[in-house]
Amino acid sequence: MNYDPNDLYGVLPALILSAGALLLLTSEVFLRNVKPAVLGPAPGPAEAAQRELPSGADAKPQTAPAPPDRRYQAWVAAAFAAAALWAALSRLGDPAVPLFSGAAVSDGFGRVVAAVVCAALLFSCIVAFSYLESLRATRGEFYALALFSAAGMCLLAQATDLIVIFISLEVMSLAVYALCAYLRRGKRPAEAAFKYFILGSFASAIFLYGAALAFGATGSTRLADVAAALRSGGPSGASALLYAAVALLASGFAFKVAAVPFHMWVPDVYDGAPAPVTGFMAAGVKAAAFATLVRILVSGFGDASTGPRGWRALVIWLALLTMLFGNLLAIPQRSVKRMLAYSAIAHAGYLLVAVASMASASPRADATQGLLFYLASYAATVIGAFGVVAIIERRLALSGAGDDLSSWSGLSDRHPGLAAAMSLFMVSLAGVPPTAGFMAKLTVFRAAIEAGLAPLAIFGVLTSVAGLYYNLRVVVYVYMYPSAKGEPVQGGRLLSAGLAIAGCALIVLWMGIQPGTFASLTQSAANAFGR
Amino acid sequence: MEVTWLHLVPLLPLIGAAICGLVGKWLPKSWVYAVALGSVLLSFLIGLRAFIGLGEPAPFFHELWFNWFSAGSLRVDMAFTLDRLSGALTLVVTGVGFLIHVYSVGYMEEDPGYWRYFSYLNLFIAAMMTLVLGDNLVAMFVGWEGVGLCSYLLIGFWFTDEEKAYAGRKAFVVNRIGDFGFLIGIFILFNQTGTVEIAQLNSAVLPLGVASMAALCLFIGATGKSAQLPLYIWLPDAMAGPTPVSALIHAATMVTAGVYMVARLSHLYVSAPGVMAVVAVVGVLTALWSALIATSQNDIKKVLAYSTVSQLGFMFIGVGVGAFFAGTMHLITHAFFKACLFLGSGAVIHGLHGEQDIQKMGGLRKYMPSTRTTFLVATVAITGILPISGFFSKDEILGQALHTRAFSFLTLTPNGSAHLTWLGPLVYAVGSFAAFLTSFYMWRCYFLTFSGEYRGPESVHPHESSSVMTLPLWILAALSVVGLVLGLPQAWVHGTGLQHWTWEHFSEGVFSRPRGGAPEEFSPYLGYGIALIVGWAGWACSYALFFKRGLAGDELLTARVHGLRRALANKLYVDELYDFVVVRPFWALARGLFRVVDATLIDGLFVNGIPALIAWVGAMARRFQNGDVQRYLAVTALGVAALLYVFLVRG
Amino acid sequence: MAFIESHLLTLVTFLPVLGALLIALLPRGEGGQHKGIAFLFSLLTFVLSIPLWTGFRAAPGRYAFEQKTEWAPALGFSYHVGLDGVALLLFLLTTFLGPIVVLSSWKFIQERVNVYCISLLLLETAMLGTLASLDLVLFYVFWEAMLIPMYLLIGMWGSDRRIYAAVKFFLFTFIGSVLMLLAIFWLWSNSGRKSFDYVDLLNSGIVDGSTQRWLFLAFALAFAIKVPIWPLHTWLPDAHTEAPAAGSIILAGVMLKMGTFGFIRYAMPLFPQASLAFAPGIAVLGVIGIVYGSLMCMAQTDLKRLIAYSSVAHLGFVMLGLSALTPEAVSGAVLQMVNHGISTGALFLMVGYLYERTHTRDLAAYGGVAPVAPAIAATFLVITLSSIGLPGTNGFVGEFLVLIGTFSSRVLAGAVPLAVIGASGVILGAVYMLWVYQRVFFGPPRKAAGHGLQDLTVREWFTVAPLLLAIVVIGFAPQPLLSAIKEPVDSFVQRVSHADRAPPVRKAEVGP
Amino acid sequence: MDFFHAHQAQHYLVLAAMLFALGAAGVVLRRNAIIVLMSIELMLNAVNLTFLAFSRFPLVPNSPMGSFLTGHAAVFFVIATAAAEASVGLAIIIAVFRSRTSVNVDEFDTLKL
Repeated sequence: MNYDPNDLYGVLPALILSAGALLLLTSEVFLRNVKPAVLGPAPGPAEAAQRELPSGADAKPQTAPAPPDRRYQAWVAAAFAAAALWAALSRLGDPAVPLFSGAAVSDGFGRVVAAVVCAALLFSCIVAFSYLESLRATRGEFYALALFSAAGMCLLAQATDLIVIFISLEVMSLAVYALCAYLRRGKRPAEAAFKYFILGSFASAIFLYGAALAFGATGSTRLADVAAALRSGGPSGASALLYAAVALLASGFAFKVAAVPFHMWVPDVYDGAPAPVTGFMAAGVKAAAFATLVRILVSGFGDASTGPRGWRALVIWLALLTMLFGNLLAIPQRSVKRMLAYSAIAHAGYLLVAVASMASASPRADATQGLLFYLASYAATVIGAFGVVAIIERRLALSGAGDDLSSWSGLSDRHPGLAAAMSLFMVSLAGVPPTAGFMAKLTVFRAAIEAGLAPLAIFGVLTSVAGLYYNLRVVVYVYMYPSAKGEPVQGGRLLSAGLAIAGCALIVLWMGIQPGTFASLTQSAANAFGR
Repeated sequence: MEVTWLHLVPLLPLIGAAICGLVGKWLPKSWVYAVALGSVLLSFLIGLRAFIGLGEPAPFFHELWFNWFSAGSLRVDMAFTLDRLSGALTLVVTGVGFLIHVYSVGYMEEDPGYWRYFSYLNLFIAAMMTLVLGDNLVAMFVGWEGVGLCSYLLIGFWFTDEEKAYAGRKAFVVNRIGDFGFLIGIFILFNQTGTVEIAQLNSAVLPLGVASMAALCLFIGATGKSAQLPLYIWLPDAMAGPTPVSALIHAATMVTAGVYMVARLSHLYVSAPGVMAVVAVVGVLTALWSALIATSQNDIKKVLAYSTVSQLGFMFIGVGVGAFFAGTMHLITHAFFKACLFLGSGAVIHGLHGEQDIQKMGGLRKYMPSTRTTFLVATVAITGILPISGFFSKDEILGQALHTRAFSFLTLTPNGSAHLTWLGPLVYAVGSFAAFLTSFYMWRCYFLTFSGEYRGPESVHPHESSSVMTLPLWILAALSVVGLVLGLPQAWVHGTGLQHWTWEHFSEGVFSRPRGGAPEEFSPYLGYGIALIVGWAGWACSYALFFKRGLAGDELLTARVHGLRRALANKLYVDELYDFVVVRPFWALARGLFRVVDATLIDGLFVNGIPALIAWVGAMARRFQNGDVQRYLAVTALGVAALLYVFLVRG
Repeated sequence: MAFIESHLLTLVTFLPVLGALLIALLPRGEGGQHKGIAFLFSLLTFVLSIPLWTGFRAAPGRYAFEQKTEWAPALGFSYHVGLDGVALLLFLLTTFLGPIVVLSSWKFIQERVNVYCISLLLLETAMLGTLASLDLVLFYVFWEAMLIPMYLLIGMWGSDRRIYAAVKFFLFTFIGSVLMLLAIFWLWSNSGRKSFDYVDLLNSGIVDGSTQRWLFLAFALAFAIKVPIWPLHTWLPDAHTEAPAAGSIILAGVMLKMGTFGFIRYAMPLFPQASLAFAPGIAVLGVIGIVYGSLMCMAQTDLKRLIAYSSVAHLGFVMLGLSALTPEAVSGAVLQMVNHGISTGALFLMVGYLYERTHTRDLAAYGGVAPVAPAIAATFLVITLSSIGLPGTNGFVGEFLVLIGTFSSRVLAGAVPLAVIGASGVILGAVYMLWVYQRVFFGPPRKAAGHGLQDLTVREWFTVAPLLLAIVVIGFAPQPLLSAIKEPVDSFVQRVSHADRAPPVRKAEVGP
Repeated sequence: MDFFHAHQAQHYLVLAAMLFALGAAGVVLRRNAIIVLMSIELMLNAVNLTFLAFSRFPLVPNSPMGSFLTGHAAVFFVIATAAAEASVGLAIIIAVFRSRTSVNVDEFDTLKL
């Protein structure tokens, strides 16, 4: 195991993000009158003030001493995210280079995913800023945690060694668990975090067991070696072990990508977590998890894709179940946040269609492109959507009824801009042109047809009709119902979030009208798994 | 061929209609009159000029105005042909039309909607001329439907009265049923010959089956337009319109379009002798049927309406038995005297301030002498008690029917036995009876209206109409007298200058001869004798009943044949029958289909049912997500187990 | 100038978007200005589209004003637009109706004017693009982009059950089109050259018979719902009834024609054998549409609903004509598309004006309108006549050509009975249209007209007059239109009606 | 030789599998959040055992260089991450406890449906 310092350039985005996180943490030290509270119960004056606040009365002037001004943290985090984004984009076209003697790789695929993650982080930071500010909930660590998790995601997208995958997975997950529990008001955030934590660690334990079995079968944790072992049959027991391994590994990440039946945590966690965090999770975690799933399945077990024990059939079944139940369960939801959670499951189903079409070699490039396009467009859409949800929700913060459909009615009168943006996101989620969502659907299902998965594709588009239904319902409330009692949110807090939402909206439109630009960016990535 | 401006004949009235309809409301009255009358007069003169130009060098004029539309192999032109038939018709339509325009100036003077009225009237002339002059079936169809539209508009002229509006609609819809047949006929002919031009069709050789189908379909159109059984029901109601309209459209011109069409397509019909038999039978039945009803009507216009239907029946007898010239001749003479009769009745109604019930009339000869005289002349003409126009034309038809050979080779049975030679005489017999009835009810109408004492309310003071209305009456009366020239038998006028004026000689070569050939020369005297007897018998009966007794005669008649009379007075309940058998079930069907198929089946079961089902399933499945972490964990574990199973055991 | 020449089509297509952007930039309150801009731009669009008519040269196998540029090479589709005669007519119909629509709702729409105008303009661009595009993805994008503004129009400014109608409309049409999308992908991946370009796909003899049928069905479903063909029509009455007048006009005037246009442009030429095989079925459905639609009209008590069902009947004629596969019938069908756009659009316009005055669509409330509002009565009469296909109005030529062409079709099985039953629609049309006309305008004044109502205003005259003019002009001189569509119609008939004798086509690699 | 190794590996593997299953069962069945947390640790340790077994008795002949170390390294990584996981988990449990004075898992059902 020889170590080459140049390899660090390969993981530059992750490095930048971690550096930013550390910087933010250390900066906490220099802030006055606050006890270093790392997630522990630290009733500083700020929180004392918070606990007095009845939920939703953030307009009331504060009596307690004001917390130190932490607004800089948002911008620092945003700056680092931007830097990481630049780092990921700058080397987009470069050829793939193995890092750390094959423990990771720096290829187009990883870079695109990293870029998506960094962009998601960037926008989420801006959304979160106004959200936390208006809830007076800005304590330290938030942005640091976000940066850490993003770093984990970037590594995850690059890792080609099961151990590395596991570690980056944990880096990502632990930070996200903490973020879920970040708001300490009401029962919901903590409960969400708890559920996420228990289920998440359960899943990663399962993944790890799979990794161990793979190691046993091949004597190595490198995906490349696994692939080699598969190709050369290996000893008698090995193949059985390998298949057990792929089952466990797959279920580990099926959990992370929220594929039915590993989806149960999603609605509760997305619902309970603060909206900006949910958006970040939906965008970033999904992207990283899918990237890893694809790496494991394709570059690790690529030769075990088809055939009786092939994972293609498995993925197809997962996709069917996920699309079906995701959409089915989203229909009766009245809380927009929860509806978006279920629709996130449904979209995982569509992404699984892309994964399934990557099984056979011929359409693999198109399928990869479809996957990346879908991830990017979904990230932009969902962050924007949760950004709007955050604005609506934060008035009646976390009381639970914050985003019931009824509180959306007549939004177009109070906030025409928000209403238009939200409708755009909903339309994009439903996959109607001229939005990113449509082009994403196009790339994915085209790949499926090319891979000869016509029935799967037909099923997919039919379920997407249901998706249209519940997404349109939001538009109905926003535009077609008379205005509700709620008075507008004050403008000052809106501004930065508005910026992020507008940015997302622009990206959604841009990817819908000029999909070629992004697609050509991902050209190099598309061939990551070619031969 | 010299320039003939034929297209101006329909175009001018069309322009007139446009002017009157669009700006007439704001124009001074006199201008509207000038435009409306002037345009018709001009087209009459143009028609006249062309008509005079007809001769040996130019048996007909043809003018291509413009190519209306053409697609694939179909080419439809706006082109006009004026030969002796259409030329004569042109003169009749524009001439009588002009007279009626003049008359209308007086008749409609109080009506605020006069500009509308004249616009419609002009439009009608335009459409009618398109029908007459059009050289292809489609152009003909344009006129055919155009006149239908005008009759719809004019019947419902006083549309605030629901009844009148309904009558107009009824007329249009019933006509549409006929037009449907007309269309199918066109399709068949086009499908067979690839053309719709009458000239080419008349030279085309058609298989019997095709010819029969086409002829039959076209004849359905004719029954609609010319109010024959079973589609005659709209014409009596059409009397809801202003009386001059009834005179022009529903007596003189439009309703004869069917006869004209059959005559125009004589070639087609002679190549389908079976259909000709149908035509003749329908004609005679209609003649009898409506004559019967006419005997018991008390509305003077209704009487005239049924008489019109019956006279149209006579015309169809004529064309049906292959004597196209006879049918068309009766068409022309009928135009004169029936117009005269209607205008006369109009004058009466006008003079009685809208009273139409002959029971409330009587003794009007004192009050309105010229109306009475002209009405008398026309009555004589239609009943044929004296040899003037109606006598000759009608008798020509009956005589031809008696001697026709058009059916002599037709059989009902597949084996050649039982030839239909008896059909002609039968038609003759029934037709003569219809003629007797005609004479009877027309005289009844005349006596009850003009002779005896005035039975109307004191408040109404009958008065003669202004000269602008009586003048056309006189002209039409004169025409119905001199019209006899058309019908003079060849034997009488042979070699004299009059010969060229007789219609039979004039229309030589316009019509095709029936397959059986024309009947051999027969002497008309027997027929004339019988006709005179029949006519006088009818006169005698109604003289005895109505001149002597007045209304009492009516009651006497009712007393004798009570049930029949009531049935006849109620038009033999045909409207009720149709309403019960056709109309109501149809609307019921529509509503039923809507409720069952559209609302319940498609929308209820599928369109709304399936989403509801899906939503329900979703709501049920949702219950499983009960918030208990360990259930989630269990499900996840089960998922892992399933995957392991798939990969290890099953695989 | 040359640039304008070569980009004219694109320019016209996207001009409304420009207007929409402008409106979006203006402050909210300025209703008048928004309407003004919307009207200005739609009018400008129409004016600019006139050169398309004057400069149109029909050439076999080529498209006028064709323009092809890169759009997303990485994804394999390009920006390819062009017009043939059929598309040209509908294109002009759309631009022609544009200003009328804006003007028609000037008074009726008072709140959220900006959204309204933006929707209208975007909708116009979407429709124009659908007609102009020659790349299947481009077509599909425009095709579905039509839905959203229409959805908003119905849902925001409609009447009581507007939301139900709007969602129904959106879902119904969406279900159809998603399957078409998959079929498009199938073509892409199996047409050999991995191309979405219509011309390429047309020229590459596509797939074997059985596959053709599946693909045809996928396309046909999308279009059939839009037409709509019985029994997929039930979204139409609701959408029409609930939509504001402008929405109904666009819906009837143009959007339904997108379905029939799809058949003549895509579904049938792309899969000639399948369409030849399915032609009798389509024809039967068309005839059912004629008769059934007319019967439905007779069962209605709601004015707009009735006219909506009459659209079903009229488009039945179009489908019958398309499936007859004779030049006469197909030209008639295309002409009928235009006619229906004009006359039914005009009908909805007039009904909209009546509704603005009386605020009721219930037939029972109407009656005796003619004496109090003669101008409305007169215009309505002319439109009614055109709708029942009276000679001299535009309606006649189309119906006549369709029927005579169908009757004399050698390709279509059972053409004669179909044509005869279809022709009965001529009677039924008269029955229900004259019935409703009498119900509304004749007789003594009833509730709606009780206190009299205002006759056509000058603005309303400006919207009605062009339509009346079009009705009469096309009625008397349809030939220019027919000559414009001659070439595409002939090649269409050639391609489809001779499909069974076509050279054996390449077998597709993979089965569905 | 290989067979012998494999044979010896068997015991460890089976034991590890049982441990893992026990841990999973604990996670699914026990009501107390703390015990659930400990069960997860148990699962991780089962994995560690597996790693060690495989690296001590390689199943594969001519296994790649350093597979021996890989196993051990993996175990160390896992132990470290397990510690981090435990700390975060405890913190979250405490947070939950503060909001509803109980660590009984099946009472946490505010979020559902």
